[in-house]
Amino acid sequence: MARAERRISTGQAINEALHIAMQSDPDVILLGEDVAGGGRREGEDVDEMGGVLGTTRGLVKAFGPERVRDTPISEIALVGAAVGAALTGLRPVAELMFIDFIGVCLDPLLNQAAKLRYMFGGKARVPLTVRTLTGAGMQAAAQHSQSLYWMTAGIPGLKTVIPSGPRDAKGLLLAAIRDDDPVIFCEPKGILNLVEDVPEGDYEVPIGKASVAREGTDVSLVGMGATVRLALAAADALAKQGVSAEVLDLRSLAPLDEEAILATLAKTGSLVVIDESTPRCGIASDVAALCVDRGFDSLNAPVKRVTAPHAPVPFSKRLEDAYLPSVPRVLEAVRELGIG
Amino acid sequence: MARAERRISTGQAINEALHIAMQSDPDVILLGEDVAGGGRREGEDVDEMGGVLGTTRGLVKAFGPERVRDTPISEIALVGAAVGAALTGLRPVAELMFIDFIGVCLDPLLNQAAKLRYMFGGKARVPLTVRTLTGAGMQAAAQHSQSLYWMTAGIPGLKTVIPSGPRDAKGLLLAAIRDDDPVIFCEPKGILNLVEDVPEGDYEVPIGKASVAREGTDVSLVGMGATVRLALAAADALAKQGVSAEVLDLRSLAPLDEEAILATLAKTGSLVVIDESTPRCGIASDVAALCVDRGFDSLNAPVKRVTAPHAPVPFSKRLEDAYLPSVPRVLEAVRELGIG
Amino acid sequence: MQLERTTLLDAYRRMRRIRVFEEKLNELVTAGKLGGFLHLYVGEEAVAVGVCLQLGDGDFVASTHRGHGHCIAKGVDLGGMMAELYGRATGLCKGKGGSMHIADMHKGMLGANGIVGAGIPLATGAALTAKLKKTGGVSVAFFGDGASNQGQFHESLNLAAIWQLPALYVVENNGFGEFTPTDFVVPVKDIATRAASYAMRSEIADGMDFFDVFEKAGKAIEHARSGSGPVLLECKTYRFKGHYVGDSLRYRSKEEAERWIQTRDPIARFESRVREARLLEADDLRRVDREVDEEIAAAVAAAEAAPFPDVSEVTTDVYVGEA
Amino acid sequence: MQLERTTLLDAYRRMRRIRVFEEKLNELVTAGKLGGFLHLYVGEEAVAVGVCLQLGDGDFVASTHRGHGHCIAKGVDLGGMMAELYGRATGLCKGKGGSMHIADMHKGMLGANGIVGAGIPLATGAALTAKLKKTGGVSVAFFGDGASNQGQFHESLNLAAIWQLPALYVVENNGFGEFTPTDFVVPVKDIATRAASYAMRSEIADGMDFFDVFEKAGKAIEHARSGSGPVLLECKTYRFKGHYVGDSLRYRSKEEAERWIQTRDPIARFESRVREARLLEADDLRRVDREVDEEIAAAVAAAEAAPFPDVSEVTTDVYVGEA
Ligand SMILES: Cc1ncc(C[n+]2csc(CCOP(=O)(O)OP(=O)(O)O)c2C)c(N)n1
Ligand SMILES: Cc1ncc(C[n+]2csc(CCOP(=O)(O)OP(=O)(O)O)c2C)c(N)n1
Ligand SMILES: [Mg+2]
Ligand SMILES: [Mg+2]
Repeated sequence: MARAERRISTGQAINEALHIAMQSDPDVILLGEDVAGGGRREGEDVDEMGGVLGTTRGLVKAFGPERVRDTPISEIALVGAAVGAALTGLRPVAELMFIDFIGVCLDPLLNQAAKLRYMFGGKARVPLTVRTLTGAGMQAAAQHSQSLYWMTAGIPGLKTVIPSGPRDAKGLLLAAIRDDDPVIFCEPKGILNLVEDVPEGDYEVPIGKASVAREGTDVSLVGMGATVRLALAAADALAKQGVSAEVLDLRSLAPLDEEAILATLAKTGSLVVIDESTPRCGIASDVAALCVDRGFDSLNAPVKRVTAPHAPVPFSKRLEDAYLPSVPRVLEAVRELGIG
Repeated sequence: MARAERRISTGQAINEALHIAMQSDPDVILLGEDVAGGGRREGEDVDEMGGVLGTTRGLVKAFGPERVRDTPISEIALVGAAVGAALTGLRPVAELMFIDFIGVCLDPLLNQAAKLRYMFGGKARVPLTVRTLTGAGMQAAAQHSQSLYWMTAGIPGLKTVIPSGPRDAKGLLLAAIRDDDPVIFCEPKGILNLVEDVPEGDYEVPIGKASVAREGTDVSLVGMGATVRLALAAADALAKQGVSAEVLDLRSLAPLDEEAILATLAKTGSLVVIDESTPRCGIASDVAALCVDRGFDSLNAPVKRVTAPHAPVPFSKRLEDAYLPSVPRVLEAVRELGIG
Repeated sequence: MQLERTTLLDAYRRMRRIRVFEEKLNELVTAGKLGGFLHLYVGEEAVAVGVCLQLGDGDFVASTHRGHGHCIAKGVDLGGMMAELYGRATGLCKGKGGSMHIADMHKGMLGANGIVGAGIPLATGAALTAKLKKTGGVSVAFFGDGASNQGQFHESLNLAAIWQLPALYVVENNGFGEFTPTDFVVPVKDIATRAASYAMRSEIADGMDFFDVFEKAGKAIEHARSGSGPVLLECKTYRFKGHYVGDSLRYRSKEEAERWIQTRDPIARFESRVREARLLEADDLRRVDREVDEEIAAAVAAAEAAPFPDVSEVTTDVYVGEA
Repeated sequence: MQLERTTLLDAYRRMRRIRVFEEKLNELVTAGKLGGFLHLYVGEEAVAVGVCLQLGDGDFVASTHRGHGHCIAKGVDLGGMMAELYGRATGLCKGKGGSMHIADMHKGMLGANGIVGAGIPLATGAALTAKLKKTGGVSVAFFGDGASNQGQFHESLNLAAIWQLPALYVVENNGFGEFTPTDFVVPVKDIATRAASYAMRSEIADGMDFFDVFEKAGKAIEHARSGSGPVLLECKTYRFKGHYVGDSLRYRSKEEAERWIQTRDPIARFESRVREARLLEADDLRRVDREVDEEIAAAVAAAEAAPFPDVSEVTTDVYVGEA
């Protein structure tokens, strides 16, 4: 269905999705550190901050401090309470400011949200959404730049999604909030200010479905979040060399759209996966492992992984730039496949 | 060098390694919940428990309560304090009773121990060892049976090792304690009572080196911890079918011994990796991804992963047995490779 | 405080259920009939019953690894519990959860929990639900003295205090955390004093005296329900058995244990109290005893006759829309 | 309390260094010359200096995201700090750490920390080292009012209390955690009262008055050093700048900020106090001002002239025996 569209940023798209979700369901609440911002109390009329990056601005004015709650700096209590609230009838959207902070609140995700339904024999549901910033590029250094979505993607019982731009961000967040299972919604720093046409109104992007961002026949470039743009840029460069690259945007890291990955591999016979996270136990390995198992007969070449190195994220711009996947490194990987 | 050997269990081997480490280095201390057991105070002469499974019994008697410290049930403080102590000159061995509890103490590992050296430009070291129980099979259910070593193996700056029996347990633990980097030492529940010949005295098993547990030519079975025995049992069964299977015991999950994996793959051309952990973002995927990248030219068949399903660990014995990798499932995987 | 005869009988019945149910479990594990880790509540019955007797199905309870008592006190079906411990398909959790994860959402029982302290934020979140949905419900977190040293305790109580949630935090101070005496790891005499860090109201009750727990929990529940904010209630109690079934108990003196068991047994004290006051007769109590024995025997028989879950169950119930 | 002239000059110099260093950073970031998140300590100088002036290189300090002041007060080299913030190879951390991770093990500075509350257990562990190695050292954790709502605060203070560690916990209560007023998330008037949960000694100091901090920190350090156990010291202070450079400050009133800046500036108060008491002359202070200005200017010049780290540095220093 065609809808009116206008150009807005990923941050604005997320804000819009939150407005729509709260409008359409009174059980949806927001909680997190400074999600209102300014410790707004009933009555007071602070010009609130709406989170460190202003993503949640306007929501407390629209829905009030009962539904948009600033919390203490107590992640394990705020995430744990969100799990308890979800278990008992609310549909909370908790904000974990940076995914790096999962170190102080993993248990409610790992051992509670992810497992309660299973441990209770299917007699419970935990419709929780956790919004969290991921990725490097802002010189935020080793503790504010990680792409730890592999940790949540690896936990059975959780779902993890990551948009590559405003349009998917809005639809995926609406789908995540309405999903009856706990969903980790990643907000890659690198795309928050990216602007594109976004439909107005209410729509969902299905969780578990990847999307072909560009059609191609010679090689498959698989990306997620911020690396999708990288893959598209690499595809442009390859086109100039006469190489036709297909770009797949995973969108959903768990569940992983295995059929879409196998389909593009079957089409091109060779695949490069690009992930800004570190190399061990990550999404890139899962994609490669899938290719060498169910996709074996389609493989004409090695599967290359272009990721960050096995190291923390450095502060110095010079080092951070070298740390992150780049178009040259993607082209290099494609060359290693004997293509282009 | 030949040494006197005698048959002891993995638990006893670990206890022996701790005695030797504390004897040979006054900076080595133990801390954890009930590692002494009985909240032993100076003076008192409690017949201490030595941990929930008695693994650390006798240590507080030998080295005193200053060096063998019972802690409150405060994992993030005890692990965080161990990091601070390691950073300032001690060589602490912290016990995280079950790796499942990493949910309440991930930060000191993820954002402190793993990153301090790097963030400080190489001007610090964190000689910390964390001993922790892993694995299922005791009907301990979803929160006491996980094999979460993939989480620590995926974190740059940490090392993660897992023995498959008493001999390696002793040598790996001594190497871990003396390593100047933080090491997670996994104690798979399934092998704690396994008995074999163990050398007396002081010896180390190098971290980062896998070992060939059985030579073979037709297919490679890669295991770790408790799944090594499974692989050996499968190899016996395959031998009866005239299939010669090589068994590789990873021993070190991070760093991963890539050369050893590539060597066995080059020898057999086909590989099955067996991991009792869940399938996403795990060691099995890393091994498969390595094979389809650097090992591509050796590959004659798909790489199969025999793991637990993408689900929490169930309580009922019937379900737990079905949940875990088994010899029949390994044989099935080998058959799928068109071997045997 | 004068209690109805029916209330007293109900209280006695629930305490007896816990006692007999767990003595039975002890027997079954020792006989090798049950697997897994079992943490028995025997000796602490007055706490769970004194609190839960004043809760309805619309009120929530988050429990611990030592959860059978809270479940039974909250009215969870004994048959479903026993079948769960046997790992049968008819168990409350289809055999998937076991002792440390028994739950019954219909009864507001948000589950036992294998992670020390993890039930505290869950109960806190449930209290937020009650507040925002204006159900008039309260949410209770039971946890041990050892759990009061967990960060989740600190963060959750602070959150409940600033949000004035209808929550009750019941710390069951049984003198030990596993094998470690409480005074070795908690530097204050009363854990209740920790409520002051959150300007939270607190109370201390004799956890071996049903009537004292009932009275103080009643006031606390009333306080929370009326919107006046959360309360921390410390119940001084003692576990008659080991930390888990099989515990050698080397770390505590037999004399100490015997003293508690002989002189402070909450069920024996309840009986003498109600009989001296002529509130209940021996016959009333013995009838309850017989009924409870039959219930438990029936639960065991049914569990042993029940089928094991089908292996296909291993991968179901991971997601609502099975992904 | 009568302080040596040299001590007073040292105190003034350290406070001025922090002030001028950070005013400079503010300028550089605004001019787009520095990247990353910078959290300025301006206004809180008396706390870091009042405490650190009484510590030696053998004493440890674990800091926060707002760590420049603690580093400078602890004697960390300004040039190395400035180069680090510029991401140069000559930085204290070779440009790998940046503002939130500046450290100098030789000075006992265990690092700024980007994780709120994470420095508290680190300092606690360092105190354990001091105790077991009998170095006579003490370990200090600086952290904010917001951090006192973290589980790491609760667990660490309890651990230090039962182990009687030589640790000092300094909570810098500056009235805000990011954009949220402290009283909105901390239900008690004084965070110092939380020490009672651990039977720990506590003190409250005027964090805008160097002399008050110096006196109370001195007693606390003496207490910890002598083996009498840890202390929680709350310093009431105020951050003159935003939470980070670039903060719009919409969430707090200009009047409030102006009042603090005009009437409570710790450096101005220090000057009037020492001059009224004729402990130091204007000339002494102005000389220090000039010297500090030169130091900072030199640090900036050196940093801007320094090389960036080689890209090969991206993968070094991950492991000691580079694995
Ligand atoms: C986070 C965490 N740490 C440790 C354990 C292991 N453990 C299980 S019960 C227990 C003791 C709990 O003591 P307390 O809170 O006093 O409860 P009690 O057993 O006395 O009822 C411990 C340490 C756990 N399950 N979870
Ligand atoms: C665990 C964690 N949660 C949240 C943040 C984001 N954050 C950085 S500073 C800060 C405020 C800290 O407040 P306070 O402890 O009072 O210190 P102050 O900034 O006032 O000096 C927050 C929430 C973080 N860095 N770490
Ligand atoms: Mg206890
Ligand atoms: Mg503050």
